Amino acid sequence: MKARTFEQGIHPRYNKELTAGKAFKLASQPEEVIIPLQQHIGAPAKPLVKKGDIVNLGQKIGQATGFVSADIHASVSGEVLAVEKVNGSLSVKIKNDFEDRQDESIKAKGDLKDLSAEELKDIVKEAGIVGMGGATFPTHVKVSIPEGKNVDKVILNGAECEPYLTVDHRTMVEQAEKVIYGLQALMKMVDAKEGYIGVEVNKPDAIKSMQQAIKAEDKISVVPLEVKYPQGGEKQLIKAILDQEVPSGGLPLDVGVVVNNIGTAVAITDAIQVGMPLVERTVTVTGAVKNPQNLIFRIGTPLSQLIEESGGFIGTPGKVILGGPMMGQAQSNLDLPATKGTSGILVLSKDELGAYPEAGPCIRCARCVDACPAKLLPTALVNLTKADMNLKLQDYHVLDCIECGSCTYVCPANIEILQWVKLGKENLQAELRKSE
Amino acid sequence: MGKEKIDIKLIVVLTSIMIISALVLSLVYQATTPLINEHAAQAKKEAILDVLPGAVKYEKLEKGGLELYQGLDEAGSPVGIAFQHEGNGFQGTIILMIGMDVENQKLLKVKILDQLDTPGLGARMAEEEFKGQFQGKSFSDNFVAKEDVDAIAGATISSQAVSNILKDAIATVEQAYSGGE
Amino acid sequence: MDFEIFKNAIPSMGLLGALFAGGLAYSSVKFKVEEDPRKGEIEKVLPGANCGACGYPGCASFAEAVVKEETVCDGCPVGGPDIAEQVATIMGVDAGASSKERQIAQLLCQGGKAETFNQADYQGIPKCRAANRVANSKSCEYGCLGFGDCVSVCAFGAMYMDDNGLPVIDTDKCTGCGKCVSECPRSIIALMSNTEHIVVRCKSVLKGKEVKQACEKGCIGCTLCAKKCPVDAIEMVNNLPVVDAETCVGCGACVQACPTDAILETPYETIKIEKPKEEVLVITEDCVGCTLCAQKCPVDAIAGDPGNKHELDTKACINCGQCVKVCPKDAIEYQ
Amino acid sequence: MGDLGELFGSLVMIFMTAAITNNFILSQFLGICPFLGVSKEVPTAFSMGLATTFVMTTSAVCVWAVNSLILVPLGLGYLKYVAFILVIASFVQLTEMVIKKVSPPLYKALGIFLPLITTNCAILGLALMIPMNNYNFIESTIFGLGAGAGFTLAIVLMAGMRERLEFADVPAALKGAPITLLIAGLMAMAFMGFSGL
Amino acid sequence: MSNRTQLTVSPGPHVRSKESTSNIMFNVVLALLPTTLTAIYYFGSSALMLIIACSITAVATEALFQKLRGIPVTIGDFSALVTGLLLALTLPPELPIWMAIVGSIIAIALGKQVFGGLGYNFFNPALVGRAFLLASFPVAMTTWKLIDVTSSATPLGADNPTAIALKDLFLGRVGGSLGETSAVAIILGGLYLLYKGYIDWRVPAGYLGTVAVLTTFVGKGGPIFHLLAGGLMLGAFFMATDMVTTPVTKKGRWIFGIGCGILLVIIRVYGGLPEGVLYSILLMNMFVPIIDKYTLPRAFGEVKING
Amino acid sequence: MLTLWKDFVKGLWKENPVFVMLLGMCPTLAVTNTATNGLAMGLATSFVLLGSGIVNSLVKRLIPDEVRIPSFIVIIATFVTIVDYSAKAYVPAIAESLKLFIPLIVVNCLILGRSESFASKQPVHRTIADALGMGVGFTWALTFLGIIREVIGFGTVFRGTSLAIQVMGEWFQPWLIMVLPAGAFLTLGTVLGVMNYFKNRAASVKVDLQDSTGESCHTV
Repeated sequence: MKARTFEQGIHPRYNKELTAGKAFKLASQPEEVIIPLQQHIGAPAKPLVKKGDIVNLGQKIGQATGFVSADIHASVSGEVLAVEKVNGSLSVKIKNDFEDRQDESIKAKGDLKDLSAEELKDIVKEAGIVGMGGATFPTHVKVSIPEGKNVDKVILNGAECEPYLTVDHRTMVEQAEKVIYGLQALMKMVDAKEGYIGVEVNKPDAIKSMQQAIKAEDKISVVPLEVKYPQGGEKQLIKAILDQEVPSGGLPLDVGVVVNNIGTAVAITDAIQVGMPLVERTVTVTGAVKNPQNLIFRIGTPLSQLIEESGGFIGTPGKVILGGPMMGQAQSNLDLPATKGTSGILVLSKDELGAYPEAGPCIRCARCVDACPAKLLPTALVNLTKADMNLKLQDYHVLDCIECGSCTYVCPANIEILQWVKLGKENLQAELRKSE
Repeated sequence: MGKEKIDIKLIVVLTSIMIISALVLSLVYQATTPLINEHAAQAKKEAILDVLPGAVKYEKLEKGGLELYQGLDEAGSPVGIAFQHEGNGFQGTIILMIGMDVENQKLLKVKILDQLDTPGLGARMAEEEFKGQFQGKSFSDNFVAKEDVDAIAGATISSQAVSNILKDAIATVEQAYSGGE
Repeated sequence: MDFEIFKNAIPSMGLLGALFAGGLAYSSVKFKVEEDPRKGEIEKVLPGANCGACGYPGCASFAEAVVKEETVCDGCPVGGPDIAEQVATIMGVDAGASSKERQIAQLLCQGGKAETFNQADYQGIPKCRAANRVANSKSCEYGCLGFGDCVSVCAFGAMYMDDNGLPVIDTDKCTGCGKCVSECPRSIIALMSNTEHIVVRCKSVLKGKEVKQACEKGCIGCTLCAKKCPVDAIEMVNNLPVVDAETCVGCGACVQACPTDAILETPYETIKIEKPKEEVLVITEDCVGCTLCAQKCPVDAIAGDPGNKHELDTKACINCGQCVKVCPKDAIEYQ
Repeated sequence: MGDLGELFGSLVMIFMTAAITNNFILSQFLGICPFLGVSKEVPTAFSMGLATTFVMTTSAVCVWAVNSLILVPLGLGYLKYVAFILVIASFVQLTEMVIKKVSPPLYKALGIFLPLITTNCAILGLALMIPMNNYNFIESTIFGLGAGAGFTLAIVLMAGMRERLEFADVPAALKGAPITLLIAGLMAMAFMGFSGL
Repeated sequence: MSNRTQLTVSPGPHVRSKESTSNIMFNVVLALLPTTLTAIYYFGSSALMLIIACSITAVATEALFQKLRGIPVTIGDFSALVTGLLLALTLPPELPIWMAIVGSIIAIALGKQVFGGLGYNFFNPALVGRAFLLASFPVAMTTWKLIDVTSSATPLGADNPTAIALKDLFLGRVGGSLGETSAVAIILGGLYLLYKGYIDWRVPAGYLGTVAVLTTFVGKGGPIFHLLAGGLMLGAFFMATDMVTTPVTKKGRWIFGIGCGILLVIIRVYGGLPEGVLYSILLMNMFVPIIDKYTLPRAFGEVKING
Repeated sequence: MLTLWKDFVKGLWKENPVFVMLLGMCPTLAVTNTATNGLAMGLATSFVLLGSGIVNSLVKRLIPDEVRIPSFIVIIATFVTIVDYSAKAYVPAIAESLKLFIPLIVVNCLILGRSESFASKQPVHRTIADALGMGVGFTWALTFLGIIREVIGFGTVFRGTSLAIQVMGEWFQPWLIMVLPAGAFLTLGTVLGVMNYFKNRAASVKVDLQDSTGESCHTV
């Protein structure tokens, strides 16, 4: 079967061999966790605890405010040290007593067959599950299908096209049953008839493992995908698997699809089978660290500790990136905690980075045009943004940019295309708001 | 505003300006026309004598509806006829004065009276190097630039245009002669 | 002279003239389009910067709005009273109560290169709004990023970046159009009336210790200013003083009091006030180690184990006197 | 049929010559002012081009009429500048008034350019070339259309380039008119490729 | 305060491809090597002199202009060298050196730097230089030195095109500009660039294809002659593909290539000039902004919702 | 008197119609292939400018708005016709080389522009000063461009007249492009660019001066 894919895109070096063969390891628990009350897209949660409170593992410490928001739970048991702003975001600091006293609310929710779609959605909402691929969109919102929309397919995103990262890969190899269970739960929630799991063909063991797991299933199929970035982009994935284009400005819902990450499916499984809310997740710690590996950590563990856990830096660290090298974010402060959205910690050494290349003039080579998976004209977008012609950006569909960074990756003139485009998007949106 | 009356002043002013202008220009025209005509006639005479080597005077000649000029040498014997002909050049009309020897079926000399072609290129048609080559050219020649006519470098079109006008002129004159006689 | 020529020329030209003049005259009546002549006049008067500060897409649209009486004559913040008056004259009304009071942009940060440091290297487009989207590279997460976005949007040349990496606002040229205010991603430029005398030039809501680590001139929330204010015009909100312009008399006591120079007095140039540090606080032997002072200290200058005598780091101390107030044993005094 | 074909051929020739080979702007220097002025944006330039084409075509017709119905029969060739310019100026002004009243959207799109066109030498140049070339009624119309098309082509191309120029790092001294003229020079150089068509 | 910088923060992506502007330009120079060597082989020292003069002048002019403007000198990106070299390859071998120098100065100054330098020019700088020379010194620019052929002009100017052996055209044993003669050397370089992905196949394909199709029906000599003769190969592979002066969209590149082809055939067959590669490309260069503007690719998912 | 002098002088440099105001571009580009043409065109334009300026200034009050442009332009056309016929009668050679561009003086934006912006508002004597200044400014600008183009394009100055000078030696190979349309655009563009360059430099020097002395160096 030929690997399916979308049009355009790029082929960066994947560097997944660093950790692809390494099974998950439990990271040691930190002395103190810092749990931000906003680890998701949407409104921050409202704190339910105050300084001095004693909390249990899995206890809800933050209440979602509004629909697009997610609950926050304690990832260790212990005493609340403070509820204060850390790096601009209100957080709960808990001193770990290492007892792992489970909260009484944690209990198995029953069999999937017996649970209704509504009950399942409530379980997801109560467990504070968000998109684990890094986008951290609250999952219960995603599975709440608005009136009039009909969803018949659920896609699990196992493409993992970000270089370096291997968490989804390992999850599929090690926890195939949980993945399938989660997918079935998702299908039940949205009343979908078909389920797909898209996996890039560079993970043959994952494909094999998943195929093994769906043997008894006729509604679910595993789709091998071409190795190309950004294959895991929601819209690109749908295009590859179903050959359908999500309309500009629309959502996967508009073509009857819900896309979720492999990790999300596993988190749902845990929430149903064990009743444990989202208090730990998996992360690939890789790059210039002595022992690159895949870890399972408690949410709120400081980044520095996870790096220490992996043997510490090799040489002088240049960049520490949360997520992958394409869409991840460089950090300036390693005391900050890893959160629900932290799928990777990538260390790039100073030597690897080299000197920062000065941006030259655009030579109109059109590499960005040929790479853009959204088929935009990045070079024109940069020019228009620079010239402050914000409304014109609309004619060039700037809002369809998925911010994958392919344009910047290929630019021979080293122009920060993506950063300009993001600015342009911001400008246009501001302009549109003004004219409303 | 409602209905407004048409302003008669408008009409009066513009009409009188036109009338005054017409008056002034008529005077200027009258004053200058003789001079202009004289220049033109002078130029024409020079041109005719120029293209008919040996001629000292000329007389007008009507043939088949064409206006031709018969050149006469000092002895009063005809040396050829001059014919003014025009055609499209590279940029605009080219007007030629052509001297020809109808008896011997060949061209005598060509003068460019007017042309608008590219200065430095097509405009070099007025140079002897180019127009000189037509001297003695037979009526039956092809008049194709770069073949039997040496084109001006970089201005093949202008060269061809002149050749075409010449060819056309020959045909016209021959027609007149054959029809007239 | 041949008069024959006139016989054709004059009548025909006259006729042609009459014909077209008639046509024009006819159409000028028949196809007349009503347009308020005042619109054009107003447009001529306006500055023509098309800056949009008035809320209309450009000067022409503003003029149209004025004529249609959708907006007021002094709606052009750039033109100021002069232009407002001229517009009003065209419109035939008074300019209204446009007094000499006007809005001026003020920079609410003093964290330049000298006062702060970079906790990380920023590599990317040298624009504040771009840099603000990646992880914070400057020591103070509330402070000026220093790339001068505000300067680049100022249509009136009223701003420039100084050597310390901070924008400087030329208050004479500033028209209060507010472009820089909306451009600043860290909201450290604000429009203020030129009648406000006291400006708190810090936006950091962090606690004193953290501010101290990040910036030499940040507000540490010590509340000295509020205490020293003779008219109680200063209130502390979110670790920052808020000056009530109505009550403030502009005496400058708070400016004198501020240990970090975070409050400054206008008019507009940075006034350096030498702060005499005549006295030093010390903890006497009476201290019983109740930790109250250490808890209160905004800059964490007091340390010690519970039950034991505490020590005061005179270098870190800012003489705010909070500890003196809170000490149950009166064990802290000025020396 | 042959005659018709030949007629058609000669009309195409007139059109192409006016539009391309003897492009009004790039080889005859007629209409430079609007070419430099109204070429900042493609849509505006295109509107200007359309408006000019309209005026050129209608002027060509009017001028042909005035010339061959009044001036030539009466022997008043020397009055042609005065007569032509009067006709053009009044006609344009009339058109402007009418459009303004009848179709405000059209006025917004094209009408605002009309006053600019009155004093556009391209129009008078065109008018003077008609008697010079002895064009008949149809030829005059086609000539006007061709000249207008050529004008539109040149101004739209220029506008396209100037739009992109907004993003370029043009030396300060060359900004504005100088760089526009230099581009026009390069365009004229490229148009030389059409010479002799 | 002290500088306590440790980590670097930057927007993503944090990894980049190895490509750089100078890299690309250097590869273009490499690709021109076979053509350059052929030129020197056929035309000897005069060709070598022209190539050296043009290259040095181009680079020097660029440096001087940037110095005058007080902006960083960027001759290290090889783009000026490419322009100089390409210009030299379009010149007749016997051209006086001073004319070549003038052309090279014009190419860089007028063709490139007045617009702000690399990336901003509309017209291919080398062609601007050549067009300027051709307009200024038409005679010198159209006088060809002969190798061992008897024709007095380029093949396209020849009286009887079919008389020239296609094999000679292919190998370059004909009169013509330095780099125009040997189709095989040009194709070699062109294929290298195509292989490396530095040029888009659509432009040469559109250009050559259109010429081939049209000359099957019009003009003398037939398609193969027209493809091999004159500067078409050089133009199609090295001039029309110049990134800066061609459209960025795929559709636009088709239009560009086909447009060049149509114009070339019009000029060669109906026009007053023997060769039209230069003008066909310059003319299409003017259209590039417009083409780009109106050939926006359909953005992903750009459909009428409910449509 | 001072006003008049100012009206006159401004056209020479500060408000030069060609180099500063960019008026009358068509003849500027079209007829400057030789110095003679430039000079002749300049003189012809100056005459029309002066004549129509005077008349327009005199009759301005009589003309209603609706027919202002047609009337002005007809007056201008009248003067142009006078020039045209006089030139044909007295200097036929020059008339020949300027051809179409004499009638096009009618639509030279310089003339209508001055009529509209100056003559229609100012009294006659000031209009005369203005027209003379503008005329001289226009003439020298055209002649200057003509000289540049002719020297490079032909190697001569004032060719075809009794003043003709061969500027360049035998060795010189004329750059034909200079006398072609492209050359006209390129020359004017370059001249304007060079002028701006020096103007900008002068301006920046001025600013420096102001900065250092702290006061304006305006003396006029």
